Parts: sequence; structure tokens; C-alpha cells
Amino acid sequence: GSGSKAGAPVKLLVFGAPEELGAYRTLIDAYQTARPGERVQLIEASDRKDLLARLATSVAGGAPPDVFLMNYRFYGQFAAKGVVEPLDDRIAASSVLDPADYYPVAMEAFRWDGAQLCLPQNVSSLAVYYNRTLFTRFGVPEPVAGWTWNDLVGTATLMTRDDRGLVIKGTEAEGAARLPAVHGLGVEPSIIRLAPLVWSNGGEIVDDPQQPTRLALESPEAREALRNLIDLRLAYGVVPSDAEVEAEDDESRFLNGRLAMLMTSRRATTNFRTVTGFEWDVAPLPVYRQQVGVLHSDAYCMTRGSRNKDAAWRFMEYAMGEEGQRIIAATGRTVPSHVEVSRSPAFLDPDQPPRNSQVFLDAIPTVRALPTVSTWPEIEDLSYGILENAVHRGDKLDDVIRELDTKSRPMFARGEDG
Amino acid sequence: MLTPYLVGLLVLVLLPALVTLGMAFTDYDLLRPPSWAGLDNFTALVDDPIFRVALLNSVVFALVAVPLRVLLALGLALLLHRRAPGVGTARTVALLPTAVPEIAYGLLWLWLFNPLYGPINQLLRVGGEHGLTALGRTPPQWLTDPTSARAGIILMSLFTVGETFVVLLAARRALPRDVYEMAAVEDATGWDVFRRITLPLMAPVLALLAVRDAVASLHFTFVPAFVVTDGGPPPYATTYLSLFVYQTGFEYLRYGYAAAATLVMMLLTLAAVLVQWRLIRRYRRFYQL
Amino acid sequence: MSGLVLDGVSAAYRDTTVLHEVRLTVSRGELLVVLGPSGAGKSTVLRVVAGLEPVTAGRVHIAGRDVTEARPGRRNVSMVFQSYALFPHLTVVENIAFGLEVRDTPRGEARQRARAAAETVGCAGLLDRRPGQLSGGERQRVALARALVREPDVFLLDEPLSNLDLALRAEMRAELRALHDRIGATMVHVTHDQTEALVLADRIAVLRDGRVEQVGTPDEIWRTPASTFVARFVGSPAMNLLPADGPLRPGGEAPTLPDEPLEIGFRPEAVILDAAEGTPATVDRVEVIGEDAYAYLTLSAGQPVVARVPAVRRPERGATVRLDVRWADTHLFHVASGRRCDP
Amino acid sequence: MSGLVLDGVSAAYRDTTVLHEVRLTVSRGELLVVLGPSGAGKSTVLRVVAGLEPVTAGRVHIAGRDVTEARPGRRNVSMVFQSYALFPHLTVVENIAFGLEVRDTPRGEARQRARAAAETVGCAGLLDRRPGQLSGGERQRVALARALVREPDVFLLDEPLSNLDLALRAEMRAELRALHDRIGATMVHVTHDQTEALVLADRIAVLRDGRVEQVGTPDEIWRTPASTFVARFVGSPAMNLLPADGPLRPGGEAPTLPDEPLEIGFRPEAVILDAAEGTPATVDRVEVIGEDAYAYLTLSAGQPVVARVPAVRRPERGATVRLDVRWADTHLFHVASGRRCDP
Amino acid sequence: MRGRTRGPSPLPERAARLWRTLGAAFVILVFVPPLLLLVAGSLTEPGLPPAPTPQLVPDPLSTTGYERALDLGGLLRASLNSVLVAVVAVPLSVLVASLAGFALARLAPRVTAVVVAASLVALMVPATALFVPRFAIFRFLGLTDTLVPLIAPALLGTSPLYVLVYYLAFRALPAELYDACLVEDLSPLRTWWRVGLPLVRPVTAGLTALTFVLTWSNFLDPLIYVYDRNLFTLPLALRSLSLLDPTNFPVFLAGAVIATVPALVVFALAQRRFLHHGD
Ligand SMILES: Nc1ncnc2c1ncn2[C@@H]1O[C@H](COP(=O)(O)OP(=O)(O)OP(=O)(O)O)[C@@H](O)[C@H]1O
Ligand SMILES: Nc1ncnc2c1ncn2[C@@H]1O[C@H](COP(=O)(O)OP(=O)(O)OP(=O)(O)O)[C@@H](O)[C@H]1O
Ligand SMILES: [Mg+2]
Ligand SMILES: [Mg+2]
Repeated sequence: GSGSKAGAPVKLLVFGAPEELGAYRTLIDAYQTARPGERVQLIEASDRKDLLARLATSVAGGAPPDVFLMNYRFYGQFAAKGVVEPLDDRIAASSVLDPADYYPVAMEAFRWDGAQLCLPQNVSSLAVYYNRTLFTRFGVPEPVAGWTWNDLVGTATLMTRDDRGLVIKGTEAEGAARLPAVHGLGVEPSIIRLAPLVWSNGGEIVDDPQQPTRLALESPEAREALRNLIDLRLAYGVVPSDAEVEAEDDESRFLNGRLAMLMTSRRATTNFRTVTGFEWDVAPLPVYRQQVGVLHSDAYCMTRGSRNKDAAWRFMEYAMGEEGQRIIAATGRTVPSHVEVSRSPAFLDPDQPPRNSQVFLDAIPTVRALPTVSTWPEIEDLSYGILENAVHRGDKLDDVIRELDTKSRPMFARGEDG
Repeated sequence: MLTPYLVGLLVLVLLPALVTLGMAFTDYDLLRPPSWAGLDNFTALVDDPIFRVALLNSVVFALVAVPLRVLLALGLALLLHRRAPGVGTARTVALLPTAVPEIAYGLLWLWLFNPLYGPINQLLRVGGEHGLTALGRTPPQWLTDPTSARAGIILMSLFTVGETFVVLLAARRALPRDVYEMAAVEDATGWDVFRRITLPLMAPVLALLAVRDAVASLHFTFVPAFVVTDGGPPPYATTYLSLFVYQTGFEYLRYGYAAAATLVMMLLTLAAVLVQWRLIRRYRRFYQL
Repeated sequence: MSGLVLDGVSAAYRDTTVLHEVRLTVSRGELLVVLGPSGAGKSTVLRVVAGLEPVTAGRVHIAGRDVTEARPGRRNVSMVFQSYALFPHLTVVENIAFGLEVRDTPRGEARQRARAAAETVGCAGLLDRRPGQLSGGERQRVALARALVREPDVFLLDEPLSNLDLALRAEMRAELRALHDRIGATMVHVTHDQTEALVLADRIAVLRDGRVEQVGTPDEIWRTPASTFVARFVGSPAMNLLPADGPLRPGGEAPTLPDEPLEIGFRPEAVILDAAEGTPATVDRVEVIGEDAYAYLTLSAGQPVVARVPAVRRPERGATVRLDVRWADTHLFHVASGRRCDP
Repeated sequence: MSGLVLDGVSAAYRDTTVLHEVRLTVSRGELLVVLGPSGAGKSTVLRVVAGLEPVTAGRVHIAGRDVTEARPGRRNVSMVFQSYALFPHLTVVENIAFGLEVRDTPRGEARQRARAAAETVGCAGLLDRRPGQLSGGERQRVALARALVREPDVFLLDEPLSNLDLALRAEMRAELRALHDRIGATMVHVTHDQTEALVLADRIAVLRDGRVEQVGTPDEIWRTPASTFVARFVGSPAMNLLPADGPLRPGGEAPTLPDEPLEIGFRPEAVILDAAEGTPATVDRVEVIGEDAYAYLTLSAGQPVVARVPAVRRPERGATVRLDVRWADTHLFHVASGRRCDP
Repeated sequence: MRGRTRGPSPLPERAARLWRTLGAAFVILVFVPPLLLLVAGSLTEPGLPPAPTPQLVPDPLSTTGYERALDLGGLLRASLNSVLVAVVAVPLSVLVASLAGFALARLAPRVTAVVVAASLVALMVPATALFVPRFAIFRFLGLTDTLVPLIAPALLGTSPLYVLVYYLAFRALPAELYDACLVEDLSPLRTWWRVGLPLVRPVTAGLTALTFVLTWSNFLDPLIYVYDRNLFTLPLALRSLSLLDPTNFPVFLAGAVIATVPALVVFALAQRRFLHHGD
């Protein structure tokens, strides 16, 4: 049924670190103030795993939340299994919501079998955060738009310094006479980081983006991008070793001023805004042949089993509306999916670092989405392990590519796509 | 008197377990109604390399950690069951790690194990140069080297023997005293007393705890693997069955498949318990009063 | 050479001292019976000797060695506990063989000797039972066998026969005596059974409130009790005690009595009933025990007296009798100290 | 009216039957002593009456009610366990008051009565101790007090005095008797102490291997033992048994003997030593027990005979004596069945 | 007859005592450091890069971690919920476990064998296998998003293990004690209360402490059954703190200390009873 039970609050399931959850609480408070009588209950999971476990048990147990927030890379399994309520009719009927107000690439990512299942809350993309102060100190030119992968590697090499400030190559094994005090670059060896590089080089991640059946990285373009990524550690020694990462992950390393550049999404901004000791900014991703970004987007999805759909929809309308978007954008965490809001000071506020937030907006026209096959989470976990080993242990490229292919095939085979 | 327990046992454990195990024969993703799959899940398990690794990890863990844990707890209980200066403190202290909530405990070790800044390696590096130990070796790379990571999880589990320790201590202290006096008069050596009196008299409790530990080894690998190592170092060095089940069931939504793995896991523990039972059988006569 | 010496031993549980400077010397090969009322400290004496209870003063020597600080196992004693202390998880034969096996006697031989010991105490048919499946007396016999299977310097037997029937007890007594004679073992034996004490003992030590009241041969204890306590404690019914200047004047040649308050004591067996000229008394009650009967009398002055008579010639209840004793059969005690007075 | 009836009761532990169709009737207010060798089944009889052990056949009636199926608590008995079964966590007074308090006697009254009972058994000074801090005899007395504090239909006392010294035992015996007379309680009392049995019992039941061998007054048991077993079991040293056509021909008027193998029995007390014309025997050994001595003799034909003599007139070891008995003091038994033969 | 008293014997073995003291010292040396480090870590200033050398006393000493932990994690509210759950669940659990253990020790061997076997099977069931069906049961009863599902395991004695431990403890008591109770017409319940429980007091104290810790640190149940932030228990609050970035480690450790302290207090109280009992 879709009749709203009076009084029952809308249950919204999200995950995030304590500060992020704080942002959602602000949103809900604002909503409840703006719409007296409406009530929203925030169900907090601490990370994606928790959220998945809760969502799955509650759906199976017959008491799902009304709305949940989910990344497009992971919503496939819910979409495929009919858990998510299609929203086309409601969108059509809505006087508040106009799909045209939003970046199409994000909206598109949440279409499944031709139906709009969820409403994207943000459209973030990858960027290169860099420590301006360090660049200034060592006299290395800052990254500029249109820089190439080779520029990135070169810059990173120049920025990898020991504690005396001398350029050093961090490839020696643990226990070498000198260790880098500053690393040139931090990048996670995952598909989502690799993908834009491959695409930029003209390659593909999967055989068929619409109906993927395997990871296909054997094309020369993909191989090159992959090899370059892997070489960062053992050939160039510009990224921290695995032990160093365990000791201090890249984000903290950047925060502590010991990482010159970090390739990550908009998500890190909130955290970096706490930095006081140095100045930082963002630069676009380096390019091989053409500028390509990768889509990061989370969306509000309504569960099919919700007993409170109308109220849930009203909340979604609010959260997706300008005001809702602005509140979330103010946390710095997201790039709003609402075109207007994303161009407003709520996002581009020059007083808040990064000064160059425009980089994220500039990337939007170039972003591509990863496949949304329902078994994608498994595939990502699998490839992460393989890539991590490749980077830190130096596995042979052919083996890596073959392993990625063979091991992911059964997962693709089990998957369903929209 | 038994009723509340029986109700709890049936409603909270046995029936739910039965339902879940029933799912082992279905294709169930938690989201759509289950559909009958026969033995498909099991055949898939046989071919699943991750499952095999997880199984192996779990078995190795159980084989190493369980005897160590029980022996450690027994040693502590026997060492600390009588009064001497410091014993009271030692008893409390031996329980402390058990008192730390599981999740906090996991994260504490995440820090302790930190290869560069973790206190353990910092300690190991004392006296050495350039990040090496005094012996000129590289300290263990707890979180990045598969063997060290496995050893680390075993080490973690060794500090939480408080439960076993408490039960054994209570059991030891409940043993009749005149029997020990008798043994003292007979000049039985410590070893004889242990082997001929303490061990057989505590056999039922020990057997129970060993069985429990073997069974629970599947559980207490979960939080460390979940929180500390996340199943890594890659690919699956510390992916234990418990984590495998959790991941396939709740992250990849292959509940039926996870149930099948659970069933296999339970059958294995059952087998382990039966084997243990056989081993302890020679003490079984002591069970009858 | 002395088998066991307690040299001014005191012992306490928490703050209550239960043994006060106990001095005892048991020669090698001697059998000492410790007698005393319940709670007198008999078991404590044995526990001190075994090293299960620390002394608070004094020294303990076993076979010439000072063992005061030695741990129990180093004292080479074997013990029957009053509570038996059988190992609940071991069978009878395992219980008996325990002491041998932990002393590295080969298993076969240990079992062999255990079986023999079980035979001696008459529980050869129970070898594979566990203590929980035995009757009280059977348990006690197993405990005894366990002590007897070894040949230690000192045997400590804490009421080892209390739960046995008379016949078995007599048999066990004989076995103990035989064992004692055979291996010349030093034995300390706590018992409540007079017969046992008198028959078995080389010497008897009477304990009272943790103090040794008298040590002597059975004959000495019986015939020259050192105090009214010993006099009344040994023998049942107890010795009659009356004021020396009281209603009953014994017959025969009177000794010269010192000039202080005295008591005379005489055993029921010494009373002559229906003497021609005796003190009159009324019969309160008559107990028949087999061939003997004990007449409980009250003198006209009110004092109670017990007399043993043959059961067939026992007086009627309520009858008046005349009773007499001979000076030769009496004991004299100082009233003030309760000690014996040998004029 | 009968206080307790065992009507053909059998009982077994696992597969071993330990009681075989035991028939016993104890009148209300009667005190029955159960005698028997160790392992005969005495404790089992008590446990069956208390309902702690199921019967495999037969019925149990208490105070006229058939209680065979009743649970222990419903039988209204109180019991002293051979092993005391004191509650280790309760103090002496709490142990004693336990039975009262759980029966909802007001606490004050229960404590009051418990204190009185403790007084009776002489452990009034130990009220606040725990069993672990008591000597063996003290524990036994507490167990006794716990049983005596109530007034049940039947008292079941399993060797309640075995760990007490003689004096105390005599005192307790008197207390038991007094209690018994006062409240007219039915009592079943297991003991190994002959004196206790003979003094205390209204009737004695002799048990042998789970079968009742004889039931009778102490006098009957003593004077007309129904079988050689009873004859030898009651009395210590045991009755002498010799072939009727053997070396010793009693003096006095001989009865007419049936024409089958017989044994004659006579107690040590009946033996006349140094009779003018008696059977010659050598003295093997003499035991002195207070005023009495027991001479262990061997007839020239090899049979052993025990004789009681006054200690002062005991023969020397190795001496040759002539002994005699009177026909009037002898008992006759069929050799084949062991049963008494009254010609 | 057996068992002069329970507990260890006070043999005057000085050497043995010395060894035990040495052993105890060793135990202390091994077990204390992780916890000291926990405390030390919690007192470190958050946001600083990790120190390159071990520091037992952090420099600078700071309580910021605690302030932020209380603030971010809602630890106060969560503690309250945890206390609420523990106050109901722990006594209930001990009650259920001891009653069940007692019943097992007194019932016919056949019944006992069945229940013991079932308990062992129950021990084998991994928690993950129970989430979904239990969720359905609790939803059916309308109990999701209340604290009841967190208390419910008390019906099991928290862990069947505890029932079995009680069972063994009660069974080890001398049979005559139960006989004496039978003769005194005690109902099983009163035998349990007046004789059984007092005699296994050390077991009760130990199991109470363990039950408390298990209940207190129960993390998976609230994760699944509790939605309302106001019903979060401490482990769940900690869980969210655990996702702070590594430089905020002190905040998390502070949370861990806060969560650990009550468990320590309970242990300290309980150990008086069960560890020093009868020394
Ligand atoms: N739990 C048991 N299991 C098996 N056999 C037993 C058990 N208890 C007693 N018996 C056996 O039953 C017989 C009778 O035992 P019971 O305890 O009644 O003897 P009793 O006459 O009281 O002996 P005692 O004088 O030695 O106490 C004995 O042979 C004994 O070995
Ligand atoms: N563990 C103890 N704690 C305190 N007092 C004790 C303890 N054991 C014994 N006692 C007390 O010490 C005294 C002597 O006890 P002991 O056991 O030596 O007596 P006993 O002579 O053997 O008596 P019984 O003949 O009754 O066995 C008694 O008064 C007893 O109450
Ligand atoms: Mg004693
Ligand atoms: Mg008996």
C-alpha cells in the first residue's frame, strides 16, 4: 500500500562517519521545521557493510526502511531484485521536482530497465588534491588542467622527499637507509581509480558497458594505464608502501602534510577542511588522450516494501530540492546533483577550500559511469585485492589481467543488469 | 525450571538456525522469495576458491589457536588458583582484555599491529637501526604479510581467554581439598597431581570448554577479520568462514549460498566435536558420578 | 631410635590454638593410640605430623629427621583421613595403587600390591568400583588399604575402623597388628574404640583440649590413670568418682590419706553388690550387654554409682542393694587439681 | 499400630540387587537397630525407607500410609546420613535449623529449637562455625542434631555415633533413648557398636547380604541367635563354634541331640578355665581389656577357642589350661543350614 | 564424607608461593601493556601524526579525545541504553542459566542428554545464521527497534555454554546434599535457591561477570535490530567512532576506554566474590 500512515516517521537509512551523519541530521531537522507534521527518522549505519546488512535483513524480515541512500555501483543488486520502487510516475506528477534540473549523467546511472529507480543526491568525481604549501616549499609547479599522466608521475617524483627535503625514490625495501618523509602521490589501486585512466587512454574496463560479461583490460590502452598505475609503487616509488598505508592511510597522510598529492573524490573535502597547517587545492585528473572522469554518485531510493511511500516521497522531494541540496552541499562532502545549486556559492563558496571547486564541475561533462551489474560489489572487492597485490608485490601484468578476467567471469555471469 | 531456557533455545536459536539451514537448499537473496535450488549451492561451494581459502584459514586457525587458548587458560587457572602475593592482581589482569568490548578490542589491536607506529613493532625495533629489529630482521608486517596477519589474529585471540580462564578457575577451586592433601602426603609430583587428579577431575569442564572454543573459533575470528584485517592481506589471507558467510550473505546478498556455507561449517564443527569427544573419551568414565 | 617426636608442638586454625605444646615420642616400631574426646585435637596432631597443618611452635621429627619445614610428601608418612579422601574419579584399585604409582613403582607391580592390600581389608571384590558406589564401611576399608599398601616411616590412621562392624574390626585390628609386627612400622592411631586402644596400643596418649593428659601403656592408663579426666574417659561406663570422705568407705586395708580434699575412683567392675555390710543404694536402671549387666545406682546421699554384674544375676530396677569396693581397687585423686594421688 | 513396615522390599543399584525381599515391621515408638556386616545393605534399607532409592519390589508403609511411591519429602522422616551431608555453606545453627525453616517454622523459633538441639549433642559452642571448620565428631553431632530437631514419623540414623568417643557416645545414647521415650518416635538406627545395639534397641534386625537373618529383642539375639551367622556376628570376640561331636564335651545335663551334624556354640564368657576335668588347650595369646582379659586358646585337636577371664587371673601365654563349658551355656546349630537347633 | 572443605589447601610451601608470585608477575607483565597502551592512546591529542617511538605517557597529554568521543558518538545516551540492557539482561540471564543448569543436573539422564546435545548444537550455530530469522520473529512480535531483542538472549543464559557450566557445577556437588534436601521436602526450586546456588557462588559470580561483558559488548545484535539512534548501545556508538580517520584514533580509543570501564568495574566487583572466595 502507499497510503501514508499518519504519524509514522519516514525511515531513512544512511551510512557515514559521525560528521557525515551530522549533515543528514541537519537536513532532517531543516525538513521537519520547513514541513511541520512531517517526521523523518534517521537510521544510522556506520559503513556500507553495516548498511547492506541492515537493509537486507530488514527487507527479508518484512520491515524495510522507507528510503535509503546508495551508491550507484552498489544499488544494482537491489534494483535487479525489485526492492526499489520506480519513481517515474511520482516524478511526472511532482510539481516540485523537474528531472531537467539535474545532471543527466547522474540521473542516467540510476535508471534500470528504463525506469528511474532512485534520485541522485550528488555527482562527485575524482580529482587530485594537492598540498600547495609543499609545492611552494619545494618549488615544484602546481598541477594545471590538461596535465598528462607523465606530468603527474614527474610531479610526484619531484615531490617525494626524505626528511632533509631531498628528492628520493621510495622503492627500496623496508629498512632502507632513508625513507621518504613526503610521498608524491596517494592513489588507491581500485577499479574506480583505474577506470578513468583507462577510459582516458581510449580503453575499456569491461567488454560491454551495457551488458558486461567480464573485465577486459587486455587492450593495449587499458594495459598501458594499468601498468602505469602499478608502476607507481615499485618502479617510481612515489606512492607509500603497503606497510606505510596500514600505518597511516593516504587521507591521514595528506592531512598530516606528508603527502603531496592525493587522487580521491569530493568526499575527502569535509575532512580536509579541518586542515590548519597548510594550504591545499584540487586539480583535475591527468589525461592520456582525452579528459574523462568517473562518476561518484549516491541516490535516495525508495523501497518497494515501504508502508509510508507518500511521506517518503515528500521527503525525497525536499532533499532533492534546492534547499535540501544546499544543506548537504554546505558540508562540503558532495557535489550537488542539482545543476543550479552546484553552480551556486553553496558549493563554490570561495571562502572555503578548495578554491578550485570548479574542477569538479568541469569534470562533470566528461564523467562516465561504471557498470551497474548486480554483482558489482563482489567484482570490486575481488579486483581490489588483485590490484593491491599487483601494486605492492609487483605481480606480472599479464597475470594480473588474466586473474582479473578469470576470477570475475563467474561473478558477471551471476549478475543481472538493467 | 528448564522452560525459559528451552523456549529461548528453540525460539532464538534452533528454529532460526533450522530456517537458515533450510535456505541452504534454495536460491535466496534476502530480497526475493527463495526458490528451490537443490544441491546447487553445495556444488558451487566446492568450486569456489574463496570458500576453500576461507575453510583452510578457519581450520588452520582452529588447529593452532584452540589448543593454545585452552592450554593458556588452564595454565593460568592452575597458576593462579592459590593465593600468593600478586596472584589476585594477576587474576584480574588476565581478565582485562576480555572485558574490553569486542569492537574496541579489534580496533585496539589494529593500532597495536600498525607496522610502523604500532607499539608492538616499535618495541621490536628497540635497539635496531633503520626500522630493523635488534637482530637485524625486519619486524613482522602484521597487516600486510599473510602469515603475520594470521599469526596476529591468533595472538589477539590468545589475550581473550578470560572466559575460559574464569570457568576453569572456578572449576579448579571447587575441587575437594582433602584429595589434594592426600596426594601431597603421597608425595605426588606436580605433574602427577595434574595428570592423575586435576586433569581427570576437571575433564568435563575442560572438554566442554575445548568444544566450545573449537566451535567459537569460527566466531571469534569474525570481529578481528571484520574490523582489523578486513579479510586481507589480499587476496584472502584472513578471510575466515565467518567473514565469508557474512560477506556472501549480507554484502553480496547470496543468502542461500551463505547458508550452505554455514551448513558445511556446522557439519565440520560437528565433526571436530565428535573427534574431540573421541579423544576425551578415555576420561568419559569420570563423567558418571 | 625414635620413630616420631613431637617436641612442644603448637598448632592453630586461624586464631584458635588447638594444640598446646604437645610433647610425644613414639619409638620406631611402636604403635601409639591417641585417645581423646571429640574436638580434642587428635586429627590435628596427625595433620601436623603429616605436614598438612603448619606448627606455630615446636618441632616435628620423623625417623630422626627434623621435618618441621618439610613438605608432606617428603615426610614419608601414609595416612588414613577421617573423611577418607578417596579420589572420586579413580577405581578402588587405582585409589589403592595411587601412592605407589606416583612413586614410580612399575604399574604392574603397583596393581599387584594394591590387589593384595585390597585382599587384606576384604574388598577384593570391589576393585573396579568407584568410591561413589561403595558403602561407608567399604570406603573406609579402601582408605585403609591405600595407607597400608606402602611401607612408610610412620602410619597415621585417623579412626580407620570407625565404620566397620565388630567382626571386621577385630580382623582389621589383627591385620594392623600383624603388619606392624612384620614391617616394624611406627604407627599413630586415633580411635574412639576402647577395645581397639587397649588391645592394639603399645602406648596410649590421652589428649584433652589440645594438651597431652597422660601417655602410658594400656595397663598404666587403665590401672593408674593420671587424672580424673583420664580415669573417667577410659572405660565405659566411666569410673565412679566419689568424695573420699563421702558416704562410701571402701573395705580392706586403708592407705594413709593426705590431709586435703580427695576423690576416690573405682570402676564399675570393682563394685561388689550385695556385700554383707555395704553402703545402701537403690537401682535406677539396669543395662544388659550380653553376658554383662550394668546397674545404675544412687547412694542414699544422692551420688550415682555404676556397677557391673553378670547379666544373670542383675538386680531389679528399684531394688535396694548394698555395695562395697576394696581399697585395692580404688584410685585417689586430688580434688583441686584432679591429678592422681598415690599415697 | 506400626510405625514402619517393609513388606518384601527389594532394591538394586543398577543391576546388582542389594536388598532381597526384606520384611520388617517396626511398631510406632519402637527403636529398631539394624546390624550387619559392612556392605550388607543397612544404609540401603534406610535410603529405601527415606525414598531416596526406589524399590524394585515390595511396599513401604510409614505410620500406616503406603509411601512406596511417595517422594522423600512426603514421607516425614528425618535422617542422619552416614556421610553427614552437612551443607558446607551454612553455619552449624543454620544447618540444624534448615529442616525447620524450610518447613516454614518461624525463624526465631527454628533458631531456638536448633540451639536447643545443638545443646543436646554438645555443640552449643560451635553454632557459628561452618562444617569445614569442625572436627569429625563435631560434624557428626551436628548431623545428629539436624535430625533430632524435628519430630518426624520415623528417624533414620545411619551410624550416627561412629565418630564419637565412648563417653560422648554413652551420653548421646541416653539422649536418643530419652528423646525416643519422650516423643515416642519410631527409630531405625544403624550401628556397628554392639553396646549401642544391645543397650538402645527395642529390637535388633540382623542383615546379611541384603537379607534379614534374624529380628528380635537384644536378649533374643544374644541368647537365642537364629543362626551361626548371628551368633558369631553379635558379640566380640565372637562366639566359639565347634563340632558337636568334637573334642570339647560340655558338662552338665546334656540335651538329646538329633542325629545329624551339629555345631555347638558358646561365648567366651561361658568358658570356664582351669576346670578340674576339662579339655586341655594351650594359650596362644592374651588380650587385656581393662578388667577383662581374653585368652586365645587352641585345643589339642587344633580348634581355636576364646575365653574371657578377669584380667588379674589371666593365664600366661604358652601355658596349658583345661577348659570346660556347661550345656546350659551352649547353643546348637545345624551344620548344613547354619540354623539354630533347639532340641 | 568427601571434601573436608572446598578450595585450595593452605600448605606452607614457601617455594611454591614464590613461583606463583613470579608467575603472577609474568602474567601481569604480559596482560597489562595492551590496556595501558589503550589508555595512553586515548589520552593523546587527536589529529596529530602518530609518534615514531613508543610513548607510554603521551605528549602532550590531552583529554580532547574524551570530549569529542562523548560528543560525536552520543556515548552518554548509548551508555544509558547499555546499562538499561545490562541491568535487565544480566540478572535474567544468570537466573535462566542457573535454573536450567540445575534442572539438567537433577533431571533424568536421558532428558539431560537431549538438552545438552541441543545446547551444544546451539553453540555451533554462527550468529550470522540467526539474524534474518530472528529479525522476522522480532518483527512478528513487534519488537524490532526496541531494546527487547538485545535482552532476549538472556533467555538462553546469553550463551548455552553458561548453562552447561552451571550444569557441571551443580552436578559436581555431593549427591548426599541433594538427598538431604529431598528428605527435608524441599521443592527443586528451593533446593536450587537454598543449597545449589550458594554452593556454586563462585561460578555465579564468574558467569555474571562474563554475561555482563558479553551483553555489554554485544555488537552484532544492535546492528541488526536497532534503528533508532536513541536506542543505540555503546558498541554501536563505538562502531561509528571506529570509522573516524586514523588521526582521530585517540577519539576512538577514548570511546573504547569509556566502554571498557564499566565492564572492568563489574569484573572487579565480581572477582572479589569468585576469585578471592574462600581464600
Ligand atoms: N551407588 C552404588 N552403586 C553400586 N553399588 C552400591 C552403591 N551403593 C552401595 N552399593 C553396594 O551395595 C551394597 C550395600 O550397600 P550399603 O551402603 O547399604 O551397605 P551398608 O550395610 O550400609 O555398609 P556399611 O556398613 O559399610 O556402610 C554394598 O555391597 C555396596 O557395595
Ligand atoms: N578448619 C578448622 N577451622 C577451625 N577450627 C577447626 C578446624 N578444624 C578443626 N577445628 C577445631 O579444632 C579442634 C580440634 O579438631 P580435630 O579435628 O583435631 O579434633 P579431633 O580430636 O580429631 O575430633 P574428632 O574426634 O571429633 O574428629 C576442634 O575444636 C575443631 O572444632
Ligand atoms: Mg578427628
Ligand atoms: Mg552404610
